[in-house]
Amino acid sequence: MKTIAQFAIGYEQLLDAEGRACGDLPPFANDADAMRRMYSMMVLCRLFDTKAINLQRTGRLGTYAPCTGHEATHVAVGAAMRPEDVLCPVYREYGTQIWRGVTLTEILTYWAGDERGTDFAGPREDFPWCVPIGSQTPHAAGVAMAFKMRRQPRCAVAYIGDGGTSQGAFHEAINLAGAHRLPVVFVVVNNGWAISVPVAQQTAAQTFAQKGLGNGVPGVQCDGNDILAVRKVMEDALERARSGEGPTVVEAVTYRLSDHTTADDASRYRPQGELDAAWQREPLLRTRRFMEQRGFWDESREAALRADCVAQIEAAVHGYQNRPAADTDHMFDHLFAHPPAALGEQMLTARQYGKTGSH
Amino acid sequence: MKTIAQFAIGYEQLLDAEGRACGDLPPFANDADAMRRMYSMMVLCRLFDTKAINLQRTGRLGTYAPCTGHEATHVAVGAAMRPEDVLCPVYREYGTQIWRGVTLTEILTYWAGDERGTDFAGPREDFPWCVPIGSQTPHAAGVAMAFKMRRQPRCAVAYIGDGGTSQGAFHEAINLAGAHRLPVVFVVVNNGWAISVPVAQQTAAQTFAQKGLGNGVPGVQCDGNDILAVRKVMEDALERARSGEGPTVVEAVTYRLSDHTTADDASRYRPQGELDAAWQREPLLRTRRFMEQRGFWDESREAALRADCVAQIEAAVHGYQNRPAADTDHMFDHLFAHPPAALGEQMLTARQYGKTGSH
Amino acid sequence: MPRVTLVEGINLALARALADDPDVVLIGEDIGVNGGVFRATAGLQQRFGALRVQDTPLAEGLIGGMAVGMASQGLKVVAEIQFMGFLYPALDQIANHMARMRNRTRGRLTCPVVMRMPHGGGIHAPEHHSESLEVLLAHHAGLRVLCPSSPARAYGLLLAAIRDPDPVMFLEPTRLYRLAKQDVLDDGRALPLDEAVVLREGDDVTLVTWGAMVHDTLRAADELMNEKISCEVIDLSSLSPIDHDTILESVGHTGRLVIVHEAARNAGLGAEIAATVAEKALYDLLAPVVRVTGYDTVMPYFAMERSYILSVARIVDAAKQTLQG
Amino acid sequence: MPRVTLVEGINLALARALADDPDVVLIGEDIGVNGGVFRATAGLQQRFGALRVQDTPLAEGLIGGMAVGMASQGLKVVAEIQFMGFLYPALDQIANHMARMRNRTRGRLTCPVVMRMPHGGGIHAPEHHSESLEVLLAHHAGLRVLCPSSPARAYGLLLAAIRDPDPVMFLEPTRLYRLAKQDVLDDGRALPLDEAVVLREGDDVTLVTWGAMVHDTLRAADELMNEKISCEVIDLSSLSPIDHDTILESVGHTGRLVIVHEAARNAGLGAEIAATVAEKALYDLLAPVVRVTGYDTVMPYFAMERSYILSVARIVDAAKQTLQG
Ligand SMILES: Cc1ncc(C[n+]2csc(CCOP(=O)(O)OP(=O)(O)O)c2C)c(N)n1
Ligand SMILES: Cc1ncc(C[n+]2csc(CCOP(=O)(O)OP(=O)(O)O)c2C)c(N)n1
Ligand SMILES: [Mg+2]
Ligand SMILES: [Mg+2]
Repeated sequence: MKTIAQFAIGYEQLLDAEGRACGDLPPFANDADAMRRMYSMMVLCRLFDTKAINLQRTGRLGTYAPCTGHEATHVAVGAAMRPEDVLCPVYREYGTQIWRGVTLTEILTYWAGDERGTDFAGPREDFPWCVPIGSQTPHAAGVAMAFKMRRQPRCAVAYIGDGGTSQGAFHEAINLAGAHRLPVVFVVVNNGWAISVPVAQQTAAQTFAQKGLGNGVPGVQCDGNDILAVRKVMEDALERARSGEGPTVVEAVTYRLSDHTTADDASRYRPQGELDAAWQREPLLRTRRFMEQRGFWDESREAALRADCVAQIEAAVHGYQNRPAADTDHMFDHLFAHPPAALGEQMLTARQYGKTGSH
Repeated sequence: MKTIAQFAIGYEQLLDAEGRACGDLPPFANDADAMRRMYSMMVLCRLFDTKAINLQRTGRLGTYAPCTGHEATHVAVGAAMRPEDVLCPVYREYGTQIWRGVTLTEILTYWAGDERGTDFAGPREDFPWCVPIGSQTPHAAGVAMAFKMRRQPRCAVAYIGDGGTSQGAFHEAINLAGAHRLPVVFVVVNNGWAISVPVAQQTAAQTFAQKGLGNGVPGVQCDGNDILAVRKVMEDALERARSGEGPTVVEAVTYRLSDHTTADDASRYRPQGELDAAWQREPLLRTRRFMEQRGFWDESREAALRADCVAQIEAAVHGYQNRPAADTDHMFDHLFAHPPAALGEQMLTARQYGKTGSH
Repeated sequence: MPRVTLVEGINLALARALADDPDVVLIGEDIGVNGGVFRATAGLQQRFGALRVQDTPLAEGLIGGMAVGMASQGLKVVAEIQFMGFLYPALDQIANHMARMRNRTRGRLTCPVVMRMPHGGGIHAPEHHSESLEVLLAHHAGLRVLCPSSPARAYGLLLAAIRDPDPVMFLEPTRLYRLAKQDVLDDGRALPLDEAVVLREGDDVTLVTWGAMVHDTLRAADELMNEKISCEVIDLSSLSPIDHDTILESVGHTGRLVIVHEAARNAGLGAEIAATVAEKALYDLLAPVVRVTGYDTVMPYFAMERSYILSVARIVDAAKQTLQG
Repeated sequence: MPRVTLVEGINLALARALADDPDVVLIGEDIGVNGGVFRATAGLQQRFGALRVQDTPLAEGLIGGMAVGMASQGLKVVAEIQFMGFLYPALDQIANHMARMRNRTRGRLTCPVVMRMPHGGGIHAPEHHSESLEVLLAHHAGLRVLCPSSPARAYGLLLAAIRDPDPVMFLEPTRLYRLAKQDVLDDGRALPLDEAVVLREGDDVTLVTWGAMVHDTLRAADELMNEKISCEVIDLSSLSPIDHDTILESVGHTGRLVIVHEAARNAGLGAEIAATVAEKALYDLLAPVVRVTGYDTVMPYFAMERSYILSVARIVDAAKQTLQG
């Protein structure tokens, strides 16, 4: 039998678990400001996560999906994207979103079960959180199709989890993107688990980077806790996309250091040893060490950063808790640009019986 | 960047377009009877196709999906399977079905819009034709899951077209099969077209054999007009499956020498030159030449075969045209094992107004 | 004024929309060179290019999803689903995203998408090619659902659908695609949304129907007229929202209501109409409402479709029944 | 006799079915070690092994499709869809295959599948976790649709569903999973299919409802009783087929009908009930039928769900309205 096609998947790592450079560093790694900005955002995410979990535990927030452990991936993707690009997130990629302008208040408002949280003042064209797993990936392909049709030098970025790659929609989106060489990057955040299902049960694929091969789309894997590697790989993929060479599947290997959501108890299914080991590879300390080695960072900067983050978070919580109340018209206001007349009657009924339903 | 995974797709061809052996022949290729049986089935399919198209053109059959050009693939798959395996076809793989025991009368009855055509007297566990493209592939995975659970040494085989591979369901099925190493083979019949959409517009994938790589499932491509190659590749894949090594994606590269269905006019979208060229690679003559070279076949056998096929087909058409009429109860008889009482009333209405509806 | 079939009326409207608005994009399976399996998009790719009239890969879920993405960028996507039985894989995108994007983002992102698809049986097609699934769409808030009954209405409603800034499901009665021709002025005028149409005025019974059944219902009305029974025939046209006012007004006048639809009876859209009358016009009713519908069986393969699809005779008998009741 | 919650009743029934019949297989997302996000399958994988209680990849379409394949081999598949909003990708398999396999093969291949899924809102869950989509299933012939309202009914109906040789959609009222406990005898006895249950007899108004709303409706009946209005409360229980006889009989007695459901009003299942009454019991009606339902909006994010989900007050007012009409 002769061989008619061959494929390879590369792996990128630039920073080891101790924060030592272990590859050719990209320019931004030597840019103190750039590195500080990224690290600061990672810390903000980590502290925000703790706060949000705390709000949920104390009844002041609904179910919340934490991001602890994913900060390097999320922030690096944000840093690699341009403001005019469009993001199609899943539900926990706050690092990318905040980088792009989504506010902490909006995030809290969303998880409080309030649609106003998805009306980002910031990246107006970014998609909101997407709960039906996988269904955001064709959106990104469609956005990229619009960019292509209009010859705009913009890219779409879709996130998806390791579990999400089992959804057919993901493959359909990749296939379209491949066939049309669309400017889109699919970022698979492989955090080891889809709620209780570990990667090995989800798929026989050795990597998630290879998920595009069947549809003619190349892939690359990187250490998702290595902010340099993720940003580098993303910049390359975005550059490829922007220059008309088509889509890429980027796999970022990280770990979900939290429960799946605050409604989940990971100790039911996840070995403690695995979690402990994963903490050894977590992204914040690694980045900080790298910056300290280069003289970009020190204890006093750290203290100032943390104080600043806490203040930001407090302000956001305050803004969130003091947002104007929504009345029952909220349910009807944005269903249609031109609402059918009959809805008016129901709007009146809703006003009459607001907040009396079972729960 | 280091390489962490590599993949290759092989191509199998054993017979060139002139019917000359061009590889290591498998044992069955030297078995005159085996070869005659396969060739005879190919000819039967070709003649049946002509007849069915003729019946449709003369108003004696509904829309029909021809198989001309696909005979080598279809018959080889049938020959490679065991009777106790289960087939999940699409809609044009008559060669496999007839090999497994589906009758010509049943096929005609189906295309006459009569459910009784799918009540195969023959392979009782085989799936009927599946119109919603792609949706048959998870069925095959499910069947294979049942085999695995019951430790039965049986395999499921799912067909899918080049166009069908764009459906997410196909990838979902492959992924499950890979994760559980299920005994299933996915046969992609790449006939160049999905109605009017050529392969190059359907996907960026260089081959369809690689469609499983993203889900950790190996693939192999073969010349789908080369009955030796298809059977060999299928036997290997089925053997792999049966011995617990898991699924394979087999791509058979052939060509749709007909319109998509009798409701289609391929001349609207398909270059005549491509069609003419494809006829040079068609499977029947090639197989016959191979057999003649080996002394397995001659003109008189050919004449006898054709006469026999025509007689079989005539008998089938007769059986089909003289099947008992169905009454309106037909619509209600097999909805449920235990039909809800209320259906009875509707059954009476249907009796009263049978055959009066618009059309 | 061109005399055109319903499918040609659709073609005219699509051409007009593509010519008028550079943001209009057509996507679907085989809609390009092939012009669609029913020829609704014939000639459009040649005229407007392969990006504005785009063959998609074979995946309805993708069609729905890419439409959402494209629409979020302000493109007006007109997507074709080849047959209504293949709508299912697109429902997730339709229900979970199209219908909700405006609401969930408080108007920040919108979804100006038209999903066109054949509706109903009667053309001797294979399994899954003859479905009437309007209720699956109509039940979802955030969508409009339209179903034209003539070439002119197809033309005008499709333009209205494309120009509406929200998602519209556009069901095209397969049986009518080539049934009859009508003069259609290609003047770019849209018909109003959300309105039922009284096709024929009458005094004794109100007959409400839509799509292909409009024709059988009109024939039934003719037959009934021969027996001096005067029917008011309403083409529902907008399957969601339903123009209940027009129906209620008619029932207020006739006191009798027959609802005719090809879809299965159980939880069909006819139920919504009957229920609303039972709520809002009970005292107008001189006789029980009658629904004349498809049976609660799966749509049979086509040899049986004439027995599944309801007949003029059934409509006539139902109307008479209301006059006895 | 164990005192159990509704979700525990389901767990008991599943354990019983697995123990009784080696062909019973459970599939779904996170149903294995994790025991399901609502713990309906807690402990079952430990007891019956990882093949009989199987975590699937994250793909609802696959769950539907593999269930069809497994069932064709005679396995009795009980599949869990994690939340009803994630049902959409499985609808193609449910409607185009599960519901049709017996019919299209004339009984040669069958589809003994139970699709279990949470139904309804009220638990402060994120978007898409609170849907009431029964009508999408009920409209499809070839399926049964059940919705229990108590631990004992959940236990008995689930056993009936699993033992039935045809596909059954089993909607579990999320809000009731842990609401209250009830004595449930784990005796393997199934409840009858296709039957509504009169939970409370009464003379003035018939209240028909199902699932979680049964509880609010009973509370409304209590309140109404304080005002000397006697309600007959019917738990529909079988959402398809609907046991119209039980409803018609009750309306024959009371002359008044209020239908209560959480799902959106337009083309909701309440319409089917009202329509049937308007057809078959018009002359029994002393007042217009009233439907008390969800609004025709998308299910809002949870901060607004108390305003979306209808209240005891609305039911009470509706019943009173029928007494004035
Ligand atoms: C279509 C769909 N099915 C099921 C769910 C329930 N669900 C929410 S998150 C999740 C697991 C996702 O895992 P993964 O894709 O790896 O993302 P992660 O949570 O690890 O970031 C599941 C099953 C859903 N949201 N959507
Ligand atoms: C879900 C679905 N969408 C659309 C169709 C209509 N359709 C029937 S066959 C076909 C093309 C199939 O092409 P391919 O998979 O290559 O198979 P081939 O016909 O070439 O054998 C299409 C679009 C369908 N049957 N099912
Ligand atoms: Mg994950
Ligand atoms: Mg093909």
